[in-house]
Amino acid sequence: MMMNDMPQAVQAQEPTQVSGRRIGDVVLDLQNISLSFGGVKALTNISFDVREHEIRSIIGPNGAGKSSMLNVINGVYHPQEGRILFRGEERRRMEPHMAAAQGIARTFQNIALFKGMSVLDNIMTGRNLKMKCGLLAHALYWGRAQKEEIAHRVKVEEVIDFLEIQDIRKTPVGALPYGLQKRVELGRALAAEPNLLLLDEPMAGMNVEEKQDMCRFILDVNDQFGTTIVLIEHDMGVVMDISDRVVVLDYGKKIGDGVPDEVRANEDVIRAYLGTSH
Amino acid sequence: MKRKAFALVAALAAFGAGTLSAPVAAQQEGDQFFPLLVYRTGAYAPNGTPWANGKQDYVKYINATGGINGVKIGWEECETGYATDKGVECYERLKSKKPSMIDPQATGITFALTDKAPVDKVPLVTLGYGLAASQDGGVFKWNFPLMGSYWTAADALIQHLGKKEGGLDKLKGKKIALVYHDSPFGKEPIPLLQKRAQMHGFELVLLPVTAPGVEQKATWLQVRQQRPDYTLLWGWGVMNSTALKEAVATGYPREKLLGVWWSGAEPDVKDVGANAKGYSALALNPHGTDSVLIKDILKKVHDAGNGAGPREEVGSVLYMRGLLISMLSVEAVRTAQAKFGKGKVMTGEQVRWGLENLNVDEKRIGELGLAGLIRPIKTSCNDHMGSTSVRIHSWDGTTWKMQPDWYEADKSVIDPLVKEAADKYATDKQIKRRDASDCAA
Amino acid sequence: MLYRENGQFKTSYAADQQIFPIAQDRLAIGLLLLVAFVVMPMAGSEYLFRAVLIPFLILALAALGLNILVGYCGQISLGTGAFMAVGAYAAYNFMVRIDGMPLIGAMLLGGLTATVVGVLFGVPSLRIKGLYLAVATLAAQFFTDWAFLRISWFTNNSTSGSVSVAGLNVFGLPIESPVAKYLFCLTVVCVFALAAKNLTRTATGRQWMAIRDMDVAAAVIGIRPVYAKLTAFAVSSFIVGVAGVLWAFVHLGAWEPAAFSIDRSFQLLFMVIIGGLGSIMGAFFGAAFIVVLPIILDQVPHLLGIPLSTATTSHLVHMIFGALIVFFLIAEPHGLAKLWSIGKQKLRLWPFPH
Amino acid sequence: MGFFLETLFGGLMAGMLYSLIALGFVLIYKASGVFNFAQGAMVLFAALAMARFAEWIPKWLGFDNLILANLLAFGVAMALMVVLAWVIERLCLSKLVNQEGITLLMATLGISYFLDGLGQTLFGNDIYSINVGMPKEPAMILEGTFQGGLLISKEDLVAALIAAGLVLALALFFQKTTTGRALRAVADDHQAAQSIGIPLNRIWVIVWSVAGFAALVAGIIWGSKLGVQFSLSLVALKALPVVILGGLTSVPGAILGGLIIGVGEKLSEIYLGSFFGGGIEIWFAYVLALGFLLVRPQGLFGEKIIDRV
Repeated sequence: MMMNDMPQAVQAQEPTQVSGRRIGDVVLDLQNISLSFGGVKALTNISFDVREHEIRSIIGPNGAGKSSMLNVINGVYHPQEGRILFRGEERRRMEPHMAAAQGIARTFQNIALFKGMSVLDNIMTGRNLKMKCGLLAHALYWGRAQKEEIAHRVKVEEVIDFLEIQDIRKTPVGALPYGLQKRVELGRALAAEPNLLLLDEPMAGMNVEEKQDMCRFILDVNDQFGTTIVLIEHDMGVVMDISDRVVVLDYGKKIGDGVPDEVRANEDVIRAYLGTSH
Repeated sequence: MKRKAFALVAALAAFGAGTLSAPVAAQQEGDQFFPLLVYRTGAYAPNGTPWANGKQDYVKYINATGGINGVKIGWEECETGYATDKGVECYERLKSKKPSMIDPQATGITFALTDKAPVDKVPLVTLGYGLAASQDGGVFKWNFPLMGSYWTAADALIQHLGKKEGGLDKLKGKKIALVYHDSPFGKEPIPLLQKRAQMHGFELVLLPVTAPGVEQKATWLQVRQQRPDYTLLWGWGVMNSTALKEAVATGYPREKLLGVWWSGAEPDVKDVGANAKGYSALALNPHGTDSVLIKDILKKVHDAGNGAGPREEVGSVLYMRGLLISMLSVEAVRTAQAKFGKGKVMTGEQVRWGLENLNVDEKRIGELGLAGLIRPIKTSCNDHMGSTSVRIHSWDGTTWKMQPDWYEADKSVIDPLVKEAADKYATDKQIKRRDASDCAA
Repeated sequence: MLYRENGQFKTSYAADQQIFPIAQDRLAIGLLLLVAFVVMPMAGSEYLFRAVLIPFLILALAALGLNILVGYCGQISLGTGAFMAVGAYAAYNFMVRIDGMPLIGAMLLGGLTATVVGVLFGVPSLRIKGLYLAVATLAAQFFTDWAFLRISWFTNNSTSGSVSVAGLNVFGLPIESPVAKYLFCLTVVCVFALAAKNLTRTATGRQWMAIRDMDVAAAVIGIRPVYAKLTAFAVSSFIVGVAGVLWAFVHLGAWEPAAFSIDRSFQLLFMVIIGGLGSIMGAFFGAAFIVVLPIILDQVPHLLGIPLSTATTSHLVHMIFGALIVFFLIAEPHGLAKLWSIGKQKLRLWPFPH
Repeated sequence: MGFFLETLFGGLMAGMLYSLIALGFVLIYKASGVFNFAQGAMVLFAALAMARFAEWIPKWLGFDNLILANLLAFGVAMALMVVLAWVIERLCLSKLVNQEGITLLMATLGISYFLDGLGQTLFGNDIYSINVGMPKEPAMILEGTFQGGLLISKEDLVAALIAAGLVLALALFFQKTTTGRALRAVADDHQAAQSIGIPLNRIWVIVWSVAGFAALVAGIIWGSKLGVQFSLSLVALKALPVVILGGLTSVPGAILGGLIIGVGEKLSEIYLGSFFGGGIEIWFAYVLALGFLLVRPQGLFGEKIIDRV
């Protein structure tokens, strides 16, 4: 992730050239967010927005507060200061499942799949919010409950086809290689049909081919479903390739924000990256 | 490792199939079968073991002296650990061998078996324990709480206190505490004590102790706070010795502490020793090795190397109680044989008749080798207890010293309570009271 | 060679979502049910029913309930005995206080009461995790032990605190003989096992498992931890409560709180873990292991003609039992059900190991 | 007032003993992440060994000296506990490394069954006594201040003092010695501890031996009070609310938790018990601990659990 190898990557492809896609209004507006754990500041006075249909990346060195930022967006952490506006409405303190109910899905830096379940079941959990049958119907598994299960299974199979993981659908996720687990996790998030998708380092630890596959899936999701994506990624080439706009964090502070070219030219960003690279 | 596990599971399964389909048959054809439910393990083992040994030794003694009119006794022990479900399992296991009767050796198991026994036609002998109401043979056809129940015990204790004070009326205004095992066993005496409290105007303080009873600090602090004139101890197993130790630690005079017959044996005081001096308890049965019977058992069973337990234990309080249970069961078989045919194996139903028509008079007691040590026992259709006679013995620091006075439960107090409880049971269970013709049969 | 799924193609999602997608499995379970419902009642001895099969079935049911909580939802409970007791005593009270209350009605109401109490004691699980929760559930155990001893209303003012029931019947059919009792328990167990299986293979079960495997991630995809945990407590306590009713009414007939002591709670937890966490079948394996093994071990010296005293046998049984538990935990921490599925997997490939 | 003080005092005495048993739990949990349900069985086993060897050794060697007999029996019993720790590590724990907490918990339950059986097979199942010369009669103090005086059980006092001394010694051992620090290192991170050259196996044997030592002392004190027999293994149940109240990983938590539970249950039994019909102390301790956990899920001094995603 040296800054000096980025220009080549950029020359290879223009970043905002994804076809048939219209960047819309601001859907998520974060204003002056500050978060601390027992006196240790994780985020300080951060503001940025996310527009509909765009791919918005958050970058920064380790410990910059990127994951904390995602955790704030979907309600895992509650910032001590600042306002969050989602679709123009100010959001009260909310729990993660409420964020999910509003159409926010995410993947995790360290894979957070349900290890004891199969690929199919993991992705089925993504449909949870859309399933309406109650406990008793499930216990009987007759009529409506069975129809519902099958209807959602159809949807999940679409996701499975999309991600090309048909042959592993009955495999317990714990037995899968890392790259596939990441893909299944993306599948689980996609199954929820989110309108805002938060991806926390979806390509970490992958080889080149796997990265290319993952890039393709992300772009396809954004393209085909119009899903807004907030992405944390270390691979600068990828970030600069696929992002519409980039936010740069360092030590919990925002040091840069803008389209990839702008960010690349930002003095603070260069300094921060040089300071931490080898 | 996995393969080993597989092999083990397979072996166990195969073995299991074998054992479950072919229950154990230890006794010989033509024996009168005595199932012996015992507990030699668990929290109550120290008390259960001598009891179990007594039961077993008497059976062996009878076999050594030619059986019951020539009929040998087959027996098999089954360990219950004082747990009800284990007890039920034992009962079911031994039931197929046509038991003569069964002594569950635990109040909880007795409750569980009370419903099953009439169906399977197995009499329950619960000497000195069990359901107090089951004295009423009109309702409890198959239960035999021989020689006493918790109500007769409580009654005898109150009579004893009255005697100490110089008359039952002197109990007025006194405070009597009951420190009891918090279980059906410990709660049974409460209705009788409440009735007596009402009659004589003493105050009854109830202090439950959570089973098994190793934690009694708070209980005895309360005793110290309330300063009762007398404290009745209704414990079993480790609860007894703990209670005595706490009484010592809180300085409660042991002379004012009186136990039921399940709280007055050697294991209860052994570990407290001289500190328990002055403590008294009911003595349902005699103890010691002086009787003709015990000398004979030592000779014919223990000297022959057949003793169930150590020789020193023979003659101890709980050993003797177990012995009496087997003895009365044997007497019931003998009684039944007199009616249904000498030298034959009696069925459960016939033994039940024998238990209901027991008549162990002074002469018979002499023949049994216990002359002067127990009172006559005579049961009938209505009275399945046969005797309520009981004495008191006191711990002098090294041994239990028997006191001379005999107490009998006051029929006018006990009988209405028994009748009421038995009737309630009959209503709950939709049982009809037996009529005269059923009694005669 | 016989155990193959080659050639069995699923043409619909419904077919793929069956409980037993493999034909041989369906045949096997059909045979098992046939044996259980038809052959056993004709061939079994009274001892087998009363001392082995009935307790096995009832405890398997309780273990099934516990497995939903521990195995599927990951919430450890050491208070299972308490919920059995609540079911039993509640059903008893419905029986004696409401005239003409049918057994099935009392059983379900007993289960519902256990549900309410279970949910109440499940509330701490929203804040406490793991071993802390396990020990906290002991509060339920000791509290109910005490309440059923001390509050005489629960025992219909029985002087001794022991209660009993008689004259059980279902739709006019008496449940008195061992065979009738066995068939009744078997039916109840089959119904609940099916319902539990259904729950665990649908959205509800997935929510439980998601909470178990990673609760934060589960919340992020929209699973409400409160709902998932409390439904697990509710369903689990309901089944456990019903098992309590059966244990008290059908197996014991008369009981006191000691029938549902802490030992029972441990025993059930053993069953679930030895049998296999998160497996319906595991509950049955576990119950078989824990109920039947001591009975067998007890009789071994007798069978072999070794003159061991009752006490020694009992101590040896304790030792062997404890050692076997450790052995199985080492050999297969995921329980007998896992061992079973490994075995099946091997059988599928047999005789070609690759 | 006098009675209140007596109750308070009684509670503190009992609490000190709970602390001692709780300490056994905490030590093992800290160093090996195992919630050791076998602690109660170890108390019974140790006490049985102590009681029986004190009886047998003078017989075998033909002398008659109570103190010597007790000392020798203590040595033999302790050696037995070390062997036990070694066997448990060898045959059980070393094979269960990296298993989940619940599996380890179950394994210790298995161990406890085994020990119950083994102890009673080897040593018998009657009531045995341990006589280490504890005073039995109570003492009255401050008779001038309170009417009837304050009753202090000398036996409890001695027991509590021994327990306090031991608790203190173990706390110091944990905080000050190299081995103690190594034990804590293991608790914090198994791999890190191994990488700086602490052999995990030996640590486990040591920590189980220390827990065995705590069990032996607890067994002697309780055994001398109650007599040695099966029920001793149940006293461990009394220590569970203490452990959750104090926090699974905290030595001071075990001490303070023990005192709080001891005092709490005695006071509740005496001052609240009568409203409920008595016998409430057993659940009161648990409910107290549970209520406390709802406010502070990690216990008094436990380490706070933060979810990381």
